[in-house]
Amino acid sequence: MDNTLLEVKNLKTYFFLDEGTARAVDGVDFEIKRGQTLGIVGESGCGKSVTARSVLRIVPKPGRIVEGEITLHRLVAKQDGSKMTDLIRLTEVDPMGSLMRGLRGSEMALVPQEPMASLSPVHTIGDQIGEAIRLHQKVSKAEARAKTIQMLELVGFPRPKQRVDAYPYQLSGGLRQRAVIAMALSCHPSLLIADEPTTALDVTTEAQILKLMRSLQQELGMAIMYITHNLGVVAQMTERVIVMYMGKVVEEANVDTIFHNPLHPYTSALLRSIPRLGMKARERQRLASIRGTVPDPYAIPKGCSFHPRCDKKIRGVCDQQEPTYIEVEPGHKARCVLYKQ
Amino acid sequence: MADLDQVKPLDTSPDIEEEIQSGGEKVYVAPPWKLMWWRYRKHKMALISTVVLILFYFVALFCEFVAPYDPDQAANQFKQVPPTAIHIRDTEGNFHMPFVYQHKRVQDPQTLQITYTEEPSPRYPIEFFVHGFQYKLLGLWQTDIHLFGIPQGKDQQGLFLLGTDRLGRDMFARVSYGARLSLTLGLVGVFLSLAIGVVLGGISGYYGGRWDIVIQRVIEFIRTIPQIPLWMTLSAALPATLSVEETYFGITVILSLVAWTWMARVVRGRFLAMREEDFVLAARLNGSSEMRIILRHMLPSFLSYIIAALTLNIPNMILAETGLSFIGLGLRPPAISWGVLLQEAMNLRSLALSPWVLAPGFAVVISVLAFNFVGDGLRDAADPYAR
Amino acid sequence: MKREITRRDFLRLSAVTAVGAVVAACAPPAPTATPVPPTKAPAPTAVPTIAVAPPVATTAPQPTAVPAAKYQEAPMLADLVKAGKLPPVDQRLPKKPWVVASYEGNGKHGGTWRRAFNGVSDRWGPTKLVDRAWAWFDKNLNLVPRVLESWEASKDGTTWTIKLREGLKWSDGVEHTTADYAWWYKNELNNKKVTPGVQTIWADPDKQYAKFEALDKYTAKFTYKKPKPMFIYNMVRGGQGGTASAGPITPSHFMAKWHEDTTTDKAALEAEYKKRGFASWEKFYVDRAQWWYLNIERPHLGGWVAKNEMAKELFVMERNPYFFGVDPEGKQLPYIDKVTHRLFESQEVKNLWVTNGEIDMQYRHMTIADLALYKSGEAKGDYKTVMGIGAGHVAMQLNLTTKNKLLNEFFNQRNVRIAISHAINRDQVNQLVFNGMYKPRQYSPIPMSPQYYEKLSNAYIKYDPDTANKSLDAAGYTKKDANGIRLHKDGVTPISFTIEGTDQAGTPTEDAALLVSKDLAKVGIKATYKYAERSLYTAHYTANDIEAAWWGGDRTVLPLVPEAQLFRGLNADRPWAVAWGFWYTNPQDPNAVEPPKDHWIRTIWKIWDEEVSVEVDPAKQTAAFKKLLDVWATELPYVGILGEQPTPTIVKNGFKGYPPGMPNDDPTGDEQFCSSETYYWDDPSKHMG
Amino acid sequence: MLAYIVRRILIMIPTLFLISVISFALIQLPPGDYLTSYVAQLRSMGDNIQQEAIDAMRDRYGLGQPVYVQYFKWIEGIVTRGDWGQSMEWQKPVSELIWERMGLTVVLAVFSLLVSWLIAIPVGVYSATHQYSMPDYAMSILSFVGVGVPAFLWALIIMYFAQTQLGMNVGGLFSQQYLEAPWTWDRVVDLLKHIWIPGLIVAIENTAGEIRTTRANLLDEINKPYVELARAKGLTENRLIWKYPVRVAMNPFFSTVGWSLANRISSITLMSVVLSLQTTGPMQLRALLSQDMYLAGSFLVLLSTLTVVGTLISDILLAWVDPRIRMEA
Repeated sequence: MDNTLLEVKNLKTYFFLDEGTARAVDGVDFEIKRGQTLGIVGESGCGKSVTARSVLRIVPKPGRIVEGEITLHRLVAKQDGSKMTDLIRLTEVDPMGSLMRGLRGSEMALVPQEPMASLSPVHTIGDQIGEAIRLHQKVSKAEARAKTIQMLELVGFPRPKQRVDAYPYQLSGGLRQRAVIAMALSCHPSLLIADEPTTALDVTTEAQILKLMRSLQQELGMAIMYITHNLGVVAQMTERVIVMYMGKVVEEANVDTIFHNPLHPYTSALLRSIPRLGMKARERQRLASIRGTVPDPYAIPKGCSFHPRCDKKIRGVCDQQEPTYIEVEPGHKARCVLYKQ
Repeated sequence: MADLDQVKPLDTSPDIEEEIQSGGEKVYVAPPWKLMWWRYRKHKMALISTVVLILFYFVALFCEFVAPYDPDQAANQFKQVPPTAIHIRDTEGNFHMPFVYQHKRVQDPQTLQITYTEEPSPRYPIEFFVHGFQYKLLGLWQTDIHLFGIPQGKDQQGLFLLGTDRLGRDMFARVSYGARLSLTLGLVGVFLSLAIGVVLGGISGYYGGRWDIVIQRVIEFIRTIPQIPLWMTLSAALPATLSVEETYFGITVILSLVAWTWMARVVRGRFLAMREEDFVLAARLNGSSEMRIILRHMLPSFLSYIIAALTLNIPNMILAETGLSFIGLGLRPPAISWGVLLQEAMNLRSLALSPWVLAPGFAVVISVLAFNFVGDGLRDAADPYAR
Repeated sequence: MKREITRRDFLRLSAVTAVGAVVAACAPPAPTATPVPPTKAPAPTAVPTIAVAPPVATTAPQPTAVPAAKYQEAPMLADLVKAGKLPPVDQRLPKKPWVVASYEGNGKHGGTWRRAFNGVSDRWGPTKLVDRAWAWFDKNLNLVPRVLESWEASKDGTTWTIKLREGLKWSDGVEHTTADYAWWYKNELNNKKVTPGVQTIWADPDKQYAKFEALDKYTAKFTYKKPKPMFIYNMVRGGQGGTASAGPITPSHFMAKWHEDTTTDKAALEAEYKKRGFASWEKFYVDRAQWWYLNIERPHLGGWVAKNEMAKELFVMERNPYFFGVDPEGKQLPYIDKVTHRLFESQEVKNLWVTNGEIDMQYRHMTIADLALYKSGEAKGDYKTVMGIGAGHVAMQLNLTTKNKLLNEFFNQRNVRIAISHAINRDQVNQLVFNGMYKPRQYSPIPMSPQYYEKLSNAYIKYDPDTANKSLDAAGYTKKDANGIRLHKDGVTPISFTIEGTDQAGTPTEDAALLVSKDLAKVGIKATYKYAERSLYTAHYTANDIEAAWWGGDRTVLPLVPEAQLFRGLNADRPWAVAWGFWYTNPQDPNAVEPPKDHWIRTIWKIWDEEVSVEVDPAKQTAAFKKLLDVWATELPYVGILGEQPTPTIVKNGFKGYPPGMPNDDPTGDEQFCSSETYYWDDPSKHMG
Repeated sequence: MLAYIVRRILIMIPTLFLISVISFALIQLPPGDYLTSYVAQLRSMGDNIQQEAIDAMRDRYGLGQPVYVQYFKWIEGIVTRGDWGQSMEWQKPVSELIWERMGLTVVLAVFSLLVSWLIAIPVGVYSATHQYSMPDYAMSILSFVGVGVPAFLWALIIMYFAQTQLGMNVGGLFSQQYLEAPWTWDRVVDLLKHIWIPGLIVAIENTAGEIRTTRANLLDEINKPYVELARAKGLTENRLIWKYPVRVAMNPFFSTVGWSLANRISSITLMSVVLSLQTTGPMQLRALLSQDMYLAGSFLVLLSTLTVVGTLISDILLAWVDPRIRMEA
């Protein structure tokens, strides 16, 4: 059976603004296997969230997918009970059409970044979760409510029967995020897109949520696209990792490889910027942020977009020629002139 | 949309490397007013409106120069003349510099209606800088030069861009003179309400607490009383013996008594937002005095908001003056304001027989629109994310 | 450019076009139908011009009564009679009803007459429909009996005997007799609580009331110590309680219960006035009990009675079933069943009603400024704009008693006043503001008036700025300031005064004032017109704080009826002699100032007091009054500008009885002059709404 | 919730008290009083009014007393007997004059409020969801014109054209035969036939602003994460817009019902003077000009009370629809 769930090829999503064109995602390729967790890492503004929204086809205006393919391999139950895969070219369907809407929320679900703001303040969580259920499953209101309570229970909601009628402002951040996760999982998606689901939470809650997500993944067998800038979380959650910078994937590898053998200078810089247990004091002093900030999206530097900040840059090369994305070793790709196939 | 935050066009982070050689560079080094101008420039309607307003205020300032005739000069032979048609081509098809033909007046003996027809000759060429009635330019220089007109003067033939009223007075001249009172009343009123608004709004926002509660209650209370009935009541209390200047001032004060509440809310809101800002905290830790903090640090940072709010309030003032004068509670003749002119024009006989006397109504609408557009533009320019 | 329509052209045109009613108006009514033969042959012009002073006796023969069997009543009353709710018509009418013919032939019963009013303060509009009383004018301004059957005065004018119509009934069916008059004489006029002061109209020049005697149920006699030649005018209009004093026509059977001396239940009266917030019964009596439009149960003698209080959107009046008049065919009047007054809040809405044809007949509130508008709406609104002749003038009063010393000196020079009069371009004001409809003239009786005096009308009205300038120079006002304004004799103060008026911006009168100011500026006098709210204006003239005023003048059709107060300087709201007027009325008044010993105003007062007001013979009285007017023509106390105001009256096509060319003045009832009971609809069925 | 309502009502009392004090003070401002101008008017029209009648009126209206006594008597009458004093010009108790006019003002205000919401909300939503499209620009321009043209100008122009071009009579709220008629179904129908033009005129003036507010509020909301999440759920665009951001964007709308009412009353006042409508406007203007003080004062108090009550209702409504506010209370 085909093990691939999602393929993204040469995805380009641009924002057309008065100030110019912001190339938020500028040629991204990756693939997610069923049940696999893919981490997408990068600083703010590198295009990770836009990638996620491109997959869901909810890129906000004035953004638009200008090039590339996104293919979803959907499992469809045949009449005899066996399953077959159905390839859907997401980039070619109407983003607000019924097909796409049918996929959103059921096949692919989103857990957004800010649990505080991601729930409507004037509707109960039961209403909002139930709505998702009734949207994709033919159930009555009562059934939807029962299912909602069941989902809340699943995500570890204390007293879900009472809490189902609570308004978001009555819940703590952690509970809100659990509610959002419950909503996302309510239709058993095959792909869960988690966009920094824990950034807004405190460390303890973050740990709980992460744990919850892992256990649910095992239980429900879904794939997760886990977007984060936190390498620690990446290590904890994911199997494969892609690193993005300025709308491009600069490196892709298994999680161990990334941590132990980063190829791209940007990945190395990222890794250096996090403290690690067992770090020697001398090394700890070298813990440093990457210098500078992400450049202006309308003014992507010529050549390698990372070169102004790169400490390994080669003058006359990095600022002139754009590096190609190559598989440096099996299963480990990078985009840097330092590497050759 | 966390990532999209970065799509914001203007990030003024200071520590950017010199190596970034790109088109966006100037953005980072431009002073704030320049940034505002760049943003403002994009608002096309605001730009057009700015030009319109400059024109209007020019007329208001130099109305004696702009008006070809004395706005109070009545002339029987020019009673209710429709706007004069300006020709550049005579009946034989020859082109000339712009000129007007002579009006011939016919009065219907039955209905008493006056109609004017054009006689194809003689031609009266329109000229610039012609001699007309005497006046003092800006109250300083005695002169009789007017921007445009026909040199023959009003005795034979008039050039009435907006027609004449029931006494044969030139509407264009009257609208121009009216601009002086109406447009400045808006400005003066707004500055007056700004003064009250900034002080009270500032106290409310900066000190907060009990002051805030009291001032907020007062604002809510004032706004509870419907404006027009309140203004009506206040204007009815203005003695009718007041001179034009005194009435003008009185009306301005009355309008400001309500309008300051809007200013105060804007100021308070800005203060509240800014009170917690780091730079204010820093200044305070530095030991700066409160006054210095307000004047040196806070005020400049929200000046743009105030200017935008001011601009958006001027049209309200203009409309209020118009409304009050219209029902006879505002300015009164011999003052010439747009409201006074409208009061004279707002009757069926004018609508039916000489609709052009509604011209001041259009002046009101255009200036109100222009102020709105300019205000919108300024607001967007001051803060593109605040609505 | 100079093709102005003259006022005369216009009057002629509108006369020719007005429904062909001119003929009817000019010609005397058909002889057979003439109930009241006029004393003199009707003038063959559209404008009645004859000179008759108040008749001291009914000169007309008593009308012959129409046989009772021939009386006809309106269908709406006939139904009530059938239902037994109303006595038959012959029992409702007096033995000898008042017989009156419409000015445009005999009419038909029925229909509604729609009018407009603007609130209780406008109560005179409706009131003038119903307040013609003892006698009324025919179209030649002769006074003929109405409520009264006849009257007679003694040769010396001290004794007046009046005869009431037998069987004439109040609107509630109770008979109107001399008992009512006696009740009024005792309980109202001579009750010090109700009437603490002296009601001058009922007193002789020595402030003494007449002795009243009821000779029988229908005959009464008033005996004065001094001549009271104008006695009969007291009740030409009145009797409806439009003012605080209704006079003898008081329904005693109704009023008795509001009066402490006559009520049968004092406790109830006390409870009632206290409930209504009055401190005493007499205050309640005076305040409330007499206003017919708020106290609709109060019976009166008018043609229509109020069906609701006036403080409403729609004030409805319905025919008085007991009205005492019939037409020559014996039809009980009024012809029209119902009169409605609809409240308007803005002139524009009223004008819309006019042009929409929703006003059937009205002069009140119609202004000459809107004439072109009315004219343009005639076809669509199905009405005609009928022109009458108004008594109003456009005029300016220079306060000869102003406290401003320099101005006082200035105004008090005859040559200055004449110069000011010559400085005014009356034609321009007339053309620009009034479409040339007025006539340049001084304030004076109009040509149709018995007291018309041409010399005053045309005194110093020529536009002659040169003469004006020369006179002013000759008067010693030669120096001018930088702005070209003449200086007072002190050599420093420019001659500048404020003309106060209550006319708001955009009104024709205000426009006229602005034009006159411009004219005066040309001869070096600065005059500024200033709008003053009415109460403020009152405060100003009451305190003699006024320099000049812009208030026209009317009551020029029959100037003697209001006792020529304006000509004597006693109307302080036309403030040409405020402080002197106060002195004349009450020398103790704090603002009173005695005029100089040999001042011409004393001549005016002397002529009035010693000649006009005691002269019984009409011709001599008029001659004496003209002597008074001659002082005016010489001294020019008042700067008149325009007069003989044409008055537009909206008359719906099909509405009959009001021809063009009628006088329009307050003492002659404005558009009710032709006896509104005789107005009728051509086809009442079309006007039932 | 109940406690919240009670508390809000209690807050109203001092506000209303203050309103009455200020109203009374304001109408005392002009020099002179009603009777001076009344008597002057009578005399100028040849009315021979007697001093007794004037004294009777002065007595009756308590004009001789100190201002504060007048005030307390007035307030006492209102609170204890619903007696708003006497109108001097109309010579009737104020309470007999004002209620129908207040009623019609409220009807007109609410009617125009509903009309402009019915227009402003869908149009504003459309404008916001189709930002920078042609219809969005068109609506912006239209709404600016609405802002720029005052209601009284519309009123006169519409009145003129309705009358001359359409043959409709827009002066007044009733046909003549229903003016003094009791309230029947036919009278209601007659009112509806007349009210829509003035209602529309007031709506035009205010709708413009409301479209802009809706648009701006919705633009604020429409990019919020909860909208995106709702979209990610697979909701249709229409449903998600109307259920989530519109609902939230409407909150400030409802919370300013009181002020919106006040604005409308302002427009209605001016417009009614032009159209001669039987609302409070023309009568208040007259009362002010003739210094008919109890009448003028009562109107000011009642109109302000209307706003206060409007605010109360909107607060209660808001507390009912928005759980967050309920909690704070």
